[in-house]
Amino acid sequence: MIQVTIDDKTLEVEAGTSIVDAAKSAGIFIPTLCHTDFLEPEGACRVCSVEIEQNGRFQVVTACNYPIRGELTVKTASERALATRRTVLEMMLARWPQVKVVRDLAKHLGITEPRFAHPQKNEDPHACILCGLCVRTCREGVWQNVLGFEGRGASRRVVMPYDGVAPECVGCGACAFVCPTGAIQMMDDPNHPADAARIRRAGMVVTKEMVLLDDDQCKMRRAGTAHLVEIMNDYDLLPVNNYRFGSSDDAHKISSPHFVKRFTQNIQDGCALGCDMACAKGSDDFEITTGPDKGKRVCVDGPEYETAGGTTNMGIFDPEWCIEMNYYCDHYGVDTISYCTLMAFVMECYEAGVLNKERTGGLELPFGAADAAMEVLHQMARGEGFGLVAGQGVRRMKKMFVADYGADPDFLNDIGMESKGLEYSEYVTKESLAQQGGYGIALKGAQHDEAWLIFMDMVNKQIPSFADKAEALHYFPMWRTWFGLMGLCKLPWNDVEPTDNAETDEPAKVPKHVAGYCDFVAGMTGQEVTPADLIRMSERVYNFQRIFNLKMGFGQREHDRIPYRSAGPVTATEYESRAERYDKQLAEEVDFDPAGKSTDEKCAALRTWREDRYEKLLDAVYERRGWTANGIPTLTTAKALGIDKMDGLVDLLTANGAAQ
Amino acid sequence: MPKVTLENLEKLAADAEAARAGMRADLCVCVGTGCVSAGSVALVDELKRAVKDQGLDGELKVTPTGCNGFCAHGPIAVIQPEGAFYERLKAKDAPTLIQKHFVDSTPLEDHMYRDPETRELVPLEKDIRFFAKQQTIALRNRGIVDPEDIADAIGRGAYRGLRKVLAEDMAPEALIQMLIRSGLRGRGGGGFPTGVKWQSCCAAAVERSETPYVVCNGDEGDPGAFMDRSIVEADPHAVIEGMIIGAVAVGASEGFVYLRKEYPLALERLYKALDQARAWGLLGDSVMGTDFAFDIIVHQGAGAFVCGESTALMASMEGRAGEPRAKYVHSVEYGYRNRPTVLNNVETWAVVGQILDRGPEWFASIGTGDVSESPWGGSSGTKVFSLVGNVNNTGLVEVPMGITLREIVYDIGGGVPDGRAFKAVQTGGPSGGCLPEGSLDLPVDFDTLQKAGSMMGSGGLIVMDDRTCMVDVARYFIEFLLDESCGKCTPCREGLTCLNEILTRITEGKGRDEDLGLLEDLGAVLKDGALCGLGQTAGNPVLSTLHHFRSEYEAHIRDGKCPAGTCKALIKYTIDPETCTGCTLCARVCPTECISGEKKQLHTIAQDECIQCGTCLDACKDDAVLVE
Amino acid sequence: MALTVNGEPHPFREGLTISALMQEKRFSYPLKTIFVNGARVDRKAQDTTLLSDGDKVDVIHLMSGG
Amino acid sequence: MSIAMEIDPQKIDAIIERWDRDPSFVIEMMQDVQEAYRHLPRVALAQVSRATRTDMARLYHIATFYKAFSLEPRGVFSVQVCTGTACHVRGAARSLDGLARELGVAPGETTEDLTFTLEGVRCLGCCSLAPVVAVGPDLHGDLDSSKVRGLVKKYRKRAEKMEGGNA
Repeated sequence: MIQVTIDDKTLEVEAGTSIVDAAKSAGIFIPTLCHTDFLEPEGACRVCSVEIEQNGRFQVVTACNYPIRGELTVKTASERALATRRTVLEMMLARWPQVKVVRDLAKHLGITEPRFAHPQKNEDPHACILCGLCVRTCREGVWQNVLGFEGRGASRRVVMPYDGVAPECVGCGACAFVCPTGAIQMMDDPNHPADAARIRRAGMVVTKEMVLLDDDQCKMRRAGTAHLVEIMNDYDLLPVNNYRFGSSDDAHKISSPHFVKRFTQNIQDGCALGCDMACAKGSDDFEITTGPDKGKRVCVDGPEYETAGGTTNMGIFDPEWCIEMNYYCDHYGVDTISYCTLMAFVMECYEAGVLNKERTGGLELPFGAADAAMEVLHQMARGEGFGLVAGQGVRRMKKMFVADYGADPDFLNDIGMESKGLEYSEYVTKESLAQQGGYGIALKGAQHDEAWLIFMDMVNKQIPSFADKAEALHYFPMWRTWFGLMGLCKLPWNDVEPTDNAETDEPAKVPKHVAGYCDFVAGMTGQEVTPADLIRMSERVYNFQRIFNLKMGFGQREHDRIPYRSAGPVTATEYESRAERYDKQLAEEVDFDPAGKSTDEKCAALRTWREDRYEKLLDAVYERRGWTANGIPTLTTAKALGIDKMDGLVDLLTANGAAQ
Repeated sequence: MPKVTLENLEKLAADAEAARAGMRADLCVCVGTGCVSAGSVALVDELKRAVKDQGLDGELKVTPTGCNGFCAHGPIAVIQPEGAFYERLKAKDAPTLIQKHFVDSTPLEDHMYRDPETRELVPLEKDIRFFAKQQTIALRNRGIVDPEDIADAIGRGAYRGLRKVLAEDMAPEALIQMLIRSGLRGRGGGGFPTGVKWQSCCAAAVERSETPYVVCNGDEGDPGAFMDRSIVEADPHAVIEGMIIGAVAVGASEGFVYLRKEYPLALERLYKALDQARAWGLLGDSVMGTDFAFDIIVHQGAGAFVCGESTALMASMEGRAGEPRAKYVHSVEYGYRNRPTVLNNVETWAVVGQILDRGPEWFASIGTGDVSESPWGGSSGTKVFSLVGNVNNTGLVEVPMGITLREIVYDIGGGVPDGRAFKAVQTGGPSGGCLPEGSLDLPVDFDTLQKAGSMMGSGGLIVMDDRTCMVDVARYFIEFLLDESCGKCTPCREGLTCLNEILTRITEGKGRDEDLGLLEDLGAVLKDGALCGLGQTAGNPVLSTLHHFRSEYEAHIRDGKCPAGTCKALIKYTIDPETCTGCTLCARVCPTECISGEKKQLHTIAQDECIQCGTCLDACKDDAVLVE
Repeated sequence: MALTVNGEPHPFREGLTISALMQEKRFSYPLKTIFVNGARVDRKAQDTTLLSDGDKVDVIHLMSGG
Repeated sequence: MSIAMEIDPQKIDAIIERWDRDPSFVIEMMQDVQEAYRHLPRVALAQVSRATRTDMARLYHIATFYKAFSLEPRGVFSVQVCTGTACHVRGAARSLDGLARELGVAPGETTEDLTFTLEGVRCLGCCSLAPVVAVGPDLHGDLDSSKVRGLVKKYRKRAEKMEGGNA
């Protein structure tokens, strides 16, 4: 820490702190114009000039970018500092006499009439005063680099290249927002929003947080979602070897720094143009080593966390292999989660003897068989050999292996990680009953975009009772479905946290950001909405989808079944990997004394207890959502949501015992 | 191509010297930009043909060399080793020169230098007053060595300093201490002790375990300055050797030379010298056979004076517009590509080799330096000046620090031509100031000129006679700076605009009394408020002319008169009845044809049509055109 | 005696700061709010605040998936 | 006297390759393009921008910042009047005005027939010949305003010869 005295107030600051920040922390006001805490200081306008004295030497410096690195004394209003500031503002007033921010700053220093006659005098109250805030925002904040300067000296102007409208401009409005004089006007916004400024204000709240806070929060501007790899490993949630284990000593080989090195930084991602998180990272100039594109240097979209988590799920810990797999999945139109989870299933079947070299067309496929796994992916695309079999997905493979190879159906159902035919996404849910429900009840199958409750449930222990879990499995799925309805991304909601979020009453819901989404809806439609209104919008759609599934022959309790591997240890090795935790649970919650019992006996006892808890969870959730015990929305619920007018709906519910 | 090593350098030098000594004489012909444009390339070819015609090519060697310095009298040839000096040679004079000097061994008198005062012929270069008081270190090889032949340079002692550094395996700290002991301060104008700069760069590199860069600033934007051009054109290997030694001192493996695009000949010679240095093993993976690896890349300045400022130069080398950044953190810590960087001027690099070869004490003994207490003590060594403007002997001079302005302008420069009166000397370029007659006895060094309101700067020394209007000079510099300002910070962009507006009004006779106060306020806001060196010193030309020549400002404002007769709006051109011979030349060149008169009769100018373009003044052979 | 962290016991040792506890529990996720005996501890103070035996520590992660 | 205006992408690519696509050498690339086409065609800048991953805003700022570049085609002969201090005090301003009158363009502009571009330039470094005017590579010393007409006539003739001979 370094001692600095500002206007006779002495304080300690960290080395490198700017004088403006030090003064602000001591409650001392220094006027600035081209500075904002949201961007690197530029030192262009010189309005913040102050006088410093360091070992006997007096000097006028700009407070915004002077880094305090040694003891010094600062006078913010010394005679020389004021003279500099006054003349700077006098010259600006001479050139831009009607611009409000210039007049105010000048009046603050006692200047109303400039003594200079400026040849480029501009009477427009919204004239551009060349502070450069817009150029820097577009460069450092939005990474779109569309705005820039033209010329030098007196002819310097802010322009888009060739004075036209640059095709790369995404109309995010950040430049218009930061401009202190209103010199930048947004052209006609094709969506004709009711109140564009309101939307932009809400957007800027999140933009500022992402640019300022992300680096010491999730670092998604650098690593994207891949930042989760080592975190999931730390919390024992990273799927390893078909969800058997939650972590691995090899996880550091595929942690996020490897991907950060590969990702092209500081550019917009291909996802939502103008977004400041830009977390859909890409690996440019990546050389392909297998398959039809061998030797080519390509741009790979990703990898996201799921692709990396899927790789560890196959017992593979090579980031380069993961990127190449990501490339070919995109290239062939295969979802990376489905490919990884079905391959993990194939590998467990191979190690369990259900599959062997003849059945795989000569490929050896234990966990970690990276090259063989890639070959299966190529075969899948060509519709040849074992690729044709694996490409059917876990649900169909289970039936084929029982029919063709006489495999034990119970074992395959336990380890086949699919629900409603969709392969599980890459989180180990064994110790979180709420997330088991989140995956099991999800309308489209085991995908976490409806609910991700592992931390609330397993780590924070915020929802211990069935009723708590049911309430969470109502609010969060409804809230997150709303993003899908609006085509909005959920990351700005809670992948960056406002600094004061912890003081709010429900930090898990991040109320400040939820309010931002209400502003967005009101700004677009001109209609005021509350968070509850948003939930209601989702409930109507969500329940309609459930009833639609019913119409298609699904959508009932039996379809919300989950494989036991997602709810507890299937094999002895799994039990032993967390023996201490399971023995404790048996003794305290299941009242089954584990002492002296064999692992199989303990597994069985644990299983009966956990399967029963899952059933109780379903009951609690169905009840909270206004559904029958068989998981069907009741007529009263449909009426309350106003979706009962659909023709055939009432008959369908009545036919399925949900007429009450 | 031989590979230079620690062992064979001396032998190579001795061979080259022996070859030269074997010859009867070596005709050194100046092929600097000035002489080239006066036809010296053709002169070299003709001399070679004349030597062959006389069958003397076994005994006589013709060597094209860099700028000899005495540009006013170019094209120049000096016959070594005797030092006979011939001037204003045309290609057609070649045969007569060879015939008379070597066959008849009688000097070619009408191409010898005639002292303007004594009117006597001065055969030897060393006796000519222009050269007498000079002492060359950076320019020691000028007019002697062939810049495009590395063997010749080695013959003249090139890379001997480097060999010493590498042979004795000097530790960086030891090498840096030698630089500090030598008292060498930056020749680019800043005057920062070079040893101290290398020391802090070395420290930053070690502390952050990063490889630093070494940069040579050849942007030389000051108008009226061509020292760096001449050094690179005359002795590129001196600059290269200096940079390699600098790289050893700070542990750099990459060096950059930033040279102006407006210097095509210097660029061509630098590229050739670098290629030869690489071929002879002085650059690349194994410098002089040791395991030290270093190479140099050239960046061409694209036309921006501000890029002479170190951070703007580095921005330009990073492929960006030349906008400076705040220097609160010096570039020795965070410079090019944010790594520790040593940036020195061409002239500074050019003397480093000598300091190592002949020892820091030898260098400190020259000039007025005394680094016993502090590295900032006084000014050691010599300084190269480009002496230009209204002075007889315009050219390149290298003089020991501490010499007085009077000695430079009169003893070396030969005073003001056409019998006009000396008025002022401008030093330090746009960041410097104008010093009147009263300051002529000031010693020229880093600190004294600074106190007198100017600065030594990079070496431009422009002599002005009584026909130069000081207000116009101030306006000229402000207009130049406004055109060259990067426009990033308010004081410089708007301050220079306002200064230009006021000064232009004054030169048009529309000045007001309170303008002088405004000029001082604007000078102050620039000095304290501007972001970089260009802006901070932009007020100096105005403040120094205001200080030393306030009466001229007042004449413009109060009496609407321009005493020097330059400001167009305030002057009238008339023709002097006594001296006009009626040769009709002025009438013919006048663009508005407002001059009338019969052949051999007095001509008159129609004042209402005259646009004060001054073409008649330039054209008149008999100085009959008067200005008041 | 021992600490209770999110309802589970955790061994206590002298001089244990909150940040050190986070390392031991491998709670590496950045977005988390920490309460000691019900009182919130600001992020900047977590390196210096010392725990005492028997403290009840609640670590609320704000995390809802990739 | 028109100059070949269509831009050859291979030629631009060769220039970019010569500086091995390194963004810190975009200025050198632009100098080569300026040399080849006597201005910076927009398509060429776009090609440099893509190949070196530098944004157009940065290249456009460079193109309008440095004196060596121009977005509009320059004349065959670039007439550069040195406005250094030494030349200034020996009458360069009068030479520049004279040339402007003779060529009928203001400093910084190009004649209609794209033959001449007139510019006041920074010190060319041969102050002993002040005032100096450079036309392309050749320097003309002691070029005061009275010699302006002769200089322009000389290059006009050379331009016609080149025009006939298709330079």
